[in-house]
Amino acid sequence: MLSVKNIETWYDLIRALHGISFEIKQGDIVALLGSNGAGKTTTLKTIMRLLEDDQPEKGTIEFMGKRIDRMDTEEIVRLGISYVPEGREVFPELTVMENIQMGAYTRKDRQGIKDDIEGILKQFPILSERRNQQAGHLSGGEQQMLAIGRALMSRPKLLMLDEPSLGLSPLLTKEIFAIIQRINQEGVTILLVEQNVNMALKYSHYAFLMENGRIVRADKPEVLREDDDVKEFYLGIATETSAKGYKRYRRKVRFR
Amino acid sequence: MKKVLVAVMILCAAFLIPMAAGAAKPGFDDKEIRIAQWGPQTGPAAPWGSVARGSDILFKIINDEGGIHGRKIKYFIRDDQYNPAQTKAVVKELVEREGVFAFVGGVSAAAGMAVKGYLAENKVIWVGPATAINEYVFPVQPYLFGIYPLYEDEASILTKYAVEKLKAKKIAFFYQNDAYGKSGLEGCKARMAKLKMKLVEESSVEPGEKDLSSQMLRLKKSGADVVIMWVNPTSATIALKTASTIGFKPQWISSNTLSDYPLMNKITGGLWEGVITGAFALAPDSDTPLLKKYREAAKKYAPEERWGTFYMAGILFAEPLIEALKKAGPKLSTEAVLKQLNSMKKFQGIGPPVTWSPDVHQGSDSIMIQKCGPNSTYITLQDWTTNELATWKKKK
Amino acid sequence: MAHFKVEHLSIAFGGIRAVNDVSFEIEHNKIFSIIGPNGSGKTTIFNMISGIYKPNEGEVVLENENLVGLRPDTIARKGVARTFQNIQLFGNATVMDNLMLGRHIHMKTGIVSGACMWGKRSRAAREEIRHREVIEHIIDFLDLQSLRDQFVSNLPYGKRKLVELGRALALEPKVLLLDEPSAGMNTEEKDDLRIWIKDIQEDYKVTILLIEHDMNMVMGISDRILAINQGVKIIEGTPQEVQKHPDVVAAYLGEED
Amino acid sequence: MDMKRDYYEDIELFKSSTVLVWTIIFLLFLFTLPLYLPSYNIYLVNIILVNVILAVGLNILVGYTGQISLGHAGFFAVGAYGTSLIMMHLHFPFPAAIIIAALIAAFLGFIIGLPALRLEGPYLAIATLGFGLTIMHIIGRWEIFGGRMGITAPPLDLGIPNSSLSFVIKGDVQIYYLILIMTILLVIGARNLMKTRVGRAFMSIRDDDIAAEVMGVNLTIFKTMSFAVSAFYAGIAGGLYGFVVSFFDPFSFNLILSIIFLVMVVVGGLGSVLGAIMGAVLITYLQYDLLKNVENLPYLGGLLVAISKQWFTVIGLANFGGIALGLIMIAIVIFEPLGMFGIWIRIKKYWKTWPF
Amino acid sequence: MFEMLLIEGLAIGACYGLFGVAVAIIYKTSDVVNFAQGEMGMMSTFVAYHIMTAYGWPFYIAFPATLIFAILLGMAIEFCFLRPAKEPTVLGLLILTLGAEMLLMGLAGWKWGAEQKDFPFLLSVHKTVEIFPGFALNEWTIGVFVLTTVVMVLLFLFFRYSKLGIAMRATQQNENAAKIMGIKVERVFSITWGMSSLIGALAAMFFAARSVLDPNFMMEPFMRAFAAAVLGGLTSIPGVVIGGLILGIIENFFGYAWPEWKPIVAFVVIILIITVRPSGLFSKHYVKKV
Repeated sequence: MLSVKNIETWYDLIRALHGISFEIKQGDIVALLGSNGAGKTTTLKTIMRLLEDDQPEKGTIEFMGKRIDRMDTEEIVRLGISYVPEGREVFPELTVMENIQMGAYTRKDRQGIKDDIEGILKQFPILSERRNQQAGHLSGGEQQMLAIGRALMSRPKLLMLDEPSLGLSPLLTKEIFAIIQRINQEGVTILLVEQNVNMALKYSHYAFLMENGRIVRADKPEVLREDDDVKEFYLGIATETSAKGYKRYRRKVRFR
Repeated sequence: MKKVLVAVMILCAAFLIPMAAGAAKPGFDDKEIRIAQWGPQTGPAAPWGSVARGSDILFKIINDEGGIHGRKIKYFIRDDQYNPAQTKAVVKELVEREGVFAFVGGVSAAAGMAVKGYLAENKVIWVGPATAINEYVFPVQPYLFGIYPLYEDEASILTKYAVEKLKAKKIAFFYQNDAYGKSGLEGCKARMAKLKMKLVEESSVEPGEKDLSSQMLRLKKSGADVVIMWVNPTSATIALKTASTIGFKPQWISSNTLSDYPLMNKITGGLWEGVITGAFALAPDSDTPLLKKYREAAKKYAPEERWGTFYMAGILFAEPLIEALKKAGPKLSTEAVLKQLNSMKKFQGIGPPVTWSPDVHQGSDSIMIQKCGPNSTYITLQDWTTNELATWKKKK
Repeated sequence: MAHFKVEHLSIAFGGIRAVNDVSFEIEHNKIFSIIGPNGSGKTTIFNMISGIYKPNEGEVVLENENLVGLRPDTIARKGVARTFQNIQLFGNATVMDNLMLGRHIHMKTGIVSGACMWGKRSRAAREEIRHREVIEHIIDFLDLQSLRDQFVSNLPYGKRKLVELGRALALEPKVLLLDEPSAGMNTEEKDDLRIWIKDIQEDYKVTILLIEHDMNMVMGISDRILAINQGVKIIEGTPQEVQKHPDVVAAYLGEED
Repeated sequence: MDMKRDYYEDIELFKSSTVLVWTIIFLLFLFTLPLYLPSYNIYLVNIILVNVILAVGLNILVGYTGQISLGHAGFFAVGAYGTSLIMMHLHFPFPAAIIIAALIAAFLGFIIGLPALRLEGPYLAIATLGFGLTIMHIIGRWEIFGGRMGITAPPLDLGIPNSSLSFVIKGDVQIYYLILIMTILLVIGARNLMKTRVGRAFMSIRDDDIAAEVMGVNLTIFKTMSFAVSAFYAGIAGGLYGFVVSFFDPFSFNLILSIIFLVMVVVGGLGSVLGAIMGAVLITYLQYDLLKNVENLPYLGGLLVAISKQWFTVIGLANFGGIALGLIMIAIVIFEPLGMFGIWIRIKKYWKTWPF
Repeated sequence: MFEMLLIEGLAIGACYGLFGVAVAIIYKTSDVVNFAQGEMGMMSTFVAYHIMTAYGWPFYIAFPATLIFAILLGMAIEFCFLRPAKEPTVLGLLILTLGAEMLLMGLAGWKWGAEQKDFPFLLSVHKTVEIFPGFALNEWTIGVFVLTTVVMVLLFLFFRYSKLGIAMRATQQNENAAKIMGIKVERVFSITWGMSSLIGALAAMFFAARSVLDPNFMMEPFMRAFAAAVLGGLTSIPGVVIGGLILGIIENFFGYAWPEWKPIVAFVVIILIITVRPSGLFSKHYVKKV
């Protein structure tokens, strides 16, 4: 469905993505794991074309057989990719309803939008209760649901979520993941960036592990779960010391 | 080291570049006399710019008639944006690079003050500043000749007219907060003191203000039956419109600055009818042969221009200079022209009679009083009148 | 008496308790790490220590002096320096100038003496030279020689992190707060950083507070670790204790059910 | 890269002997300028130098500290009026008068800097704008300042007036040397200041005020200090301006002037002393010289008159100057955000490869 | 006298407020204080004048034509000057709009000359209408009140209920998120400028009817409208209008009592107010995040 081939993304002089490639199959939940600054969010932004105009600098992105790496964000949204950014990014001074309406910005069918709003409100009863409140006043979990609901309004075929569990309590996290799973069962493919490794691995069908702008592991969750590297990565249970060790060559080059 | 060498060479070259330096060029030669004027062509004061363009008409007429004793007049206009610093820059450039014999007109009191000393130092004649302030002519600056009647005199005459002819009981004064408005106020007050009366209200406006409701309400509250205003056209327009809005309808009297009836009547939307103003020139629509000639010339040379008071004033300010140049004869020199100017007696073009003597360089003390009639026609209420209270004539 | 301690620190933003009753103590010249998932309130604690946020409750005590309520610049003068999670350098200045700003509180040059810096012997120049020597040590220490005159905005991410660390060091702090110093660095740089932090501890004799996600690093260099989640303290202890604590495992890997 | 042998080299005035030589040549050129420049241009140069002083000072505030001021004409006016009035009424010698006037301006700068601590962007813009208008209005209203009529500057006396120590400066050329020396001193002063602790503190406030505070920079002190220093420069510039023009009225110090000052700094290049100088020179030159009499320009003049006849009016042609200035401002912001300083840097880079 | 001062103050204040709304709309979406705002209004008014005097068309044709021109002018300025500027600083933007101001003022002066013109406006300042017995207002004042109210209500409805209006608010609150929704952010800016220019042109025509028409006539009103907008907080549209009304009332009452200080009193009051409330009266003070 989505195939990313060898993309490179630069922030000014810094290469954030070192040529990554992966593919996502229709109907899957795919997790993108990795530490802070590994390039997960950059990957999603590159796909959505939210970075500078000339990014990605190299490589191709295809969605349902169409090249989208030079399309406008708006067209990408129309094609059926939806993105829930990290930190939710709801419109704080818009009401919940208005936020949801904005999700359908690219659509023209009034009746369809109306029905979909009904559907979203049914799916997230809490939003229905608060439909006329300003989104900025919602709690973190509610905002996350709003962001997901908003993203669904464009009837996406692929939904990309950036750290949906960020700052949420375990209970809420579970709820969010249940929702994600439900959405997936309704036929939406999901690409998920997550720090909550256990959760991500539990719900996903496939997972990539990123580090320093590269994909270093790609495997089924069952395999990754038992992997020592993953454990080390997240808990620092050191199994080996790095090659460089504690030795360091300090060049004592002086100016005078 | 190489760089140093190159640098030294360039330095030497820079020193060797021969460049003209030195004093002001003479203002005339066998073929032409150079005359110049500064005036704002852009910026907030740009409406006054037509004065400088008006003078051009007179010079074109003279040139078409063969010039003055074989010399054509070359005329320069420079835009100073109503900024004294820029005036000084353009005047210096004109005097020292182009070589200017005389300046005529010149809007803005401050600009004139900034260059007055410089022109005297360089012995450049300056005739007819388009502003009347006492500092120009008292004490006498030997190269500066004023034509414009002093605002004090004008205000005094107008006040007298209001009291004696209009039988005004309560007079209020509405003025612009600058040299122009303040000298008007002084003239009015002097006359009032003489008549043992007091102004019922004096209200001021900053030149740029666009909302005059509070000023008008104050004037209304004072119950004045005559309001004398010493403001610019924009302020006057807003004032009249606002006054009409609040139902305040006194007899308006104003300085000659606002004597362009067609313009004023148009921009006030017809409210100008019935306003009495001072005038320092014949009515623009009058049919004296001289005025007719100028009007025809303006149509021919500058069809874009509107024949208005400011434009006419440009001609008026230049007339005495041309007269003096003619009289000075073919052997032209600054001294010769000065001599003619200093002995000018009751010269009259389209403006007031002008008289200069070596001791008094304020050429005119008379104004006419006119009234805006229907269809912006000029009704002359009172012919050239002098201010018998004028203090400067007694000083001598 | 502990060198540096935080007592019952709490803050709420619009009703949400970002940090709730967190206390800890640090011995002099020790490395103390704070770990926890994103959004758990670690940076907020730093912001309260350095005076950017005013805590609703609690105390921050450095050498028996309460820092709460002081302005950030006064707190800096008391000897607290920090780095930021998403680098806050002065982008339009050179590395040298950035580092020199770290010396700000140790310098005295005012307007007049600064403007009158005529020649090498003027007061401003002498002071300037003296402090540049100090900075040169830091440049040596962090291997920044080749970058000293570069503009910060042209540097790669990892180098900027180092410059920020250098700037904090230049302040000669008693307590150094490092907010995710290794984020965005590659493995090699991380290894270097780890050693540098150790060196800083030894050479500069400062107390170091560290927020870090790289567990290798945290476990390798920390003397003690505080784990928080949702603004609440989970456990404080040695790396081994913390590592094994079930709540920490849960917070990081997520609940298993 | 040149090798450095000493820490002082970082902060010294002339980074290398080449720079030193060029600077000396340039200074020699400046000092001998009256020999080969027509004297009417000396007046223009004086105005330019006054604007250079002001732009360098404004740049400290706008370029280095990152604040906005739309009221610098106010400080400029305080300098001009202060200097002249102190000399006229208190008979102080010029150096004392101008410094007192500039200190008054600096104090006002400090006062306006206080609300600036909490204001940003348009809020600061309107506050400073209001300040400028207020100063203009107070001068125009109070007769002790000469009112709206304006005042004539007294003789420029460097010594004690009316005594044997009197030393009066007259004429553009003599004033030129006075201004030139002051400009050089003030420009070097500004440049030195920006190289030291205070300058770094200013820059840190501009780039990241929170980080600056965390590094121990007291925002209150340094923000107000920046306003004060900048106002001081404006005051000095104003004091000199009064004598260059010899007559001034409150209207000379209007909002348009404040805006032009700001334009100089931005067009020249924010945050660089050289940029401010270049901006002041360019904008003043355009305003006072090049964009005057466009109809007399070779080639372009005729074309413009033709255009005017076809679509516009010939009498309005003088407005072309304003249009050109507006377009230059727009073009510089769009194509070279660093201003003329940015262009300079590029040229320098280009010439580095030249065999020289 | 009191009610007259009040009415006059409110009328001119409403005019400032209306123009301030134009300033605020642009500030809200693109963070620029548009110093060319006054001149954009001036240009549009001149176009209306030109249509009426040079072609002799009646007001009811000139008026809508001018409004269309105003929209196009606003969009053109955004497209030609603001959009090409890459990552401009706040000051850079300021200089851009100042450049546009000088450009427009120059063009108007070049085309129409500096002499004051009379703007033939539908509503006259000296025809009064008796609204109810004993209470008369002039047409202009009624027009200002009606227009300001209508514009406010329309803007309210537009921003509250129309998809585009909500999208504009969304863009202003979070540009990135708006992009993610598929909102064409650039088009939103363009529309914003068009709308602002339209409202500015309306206000400018009212100012012209009250004073005179010349290339400089909007300088002073712009400054006051800007001040009013800042007083109101620049972010809330009713706030800006209320700011304008406050300004008009202060100026008139204060100007009545102490006429010589009228031109600056509003600014002094505003400086004092924003010193206490750094973001104006009706907006929340924004806190920078680390």
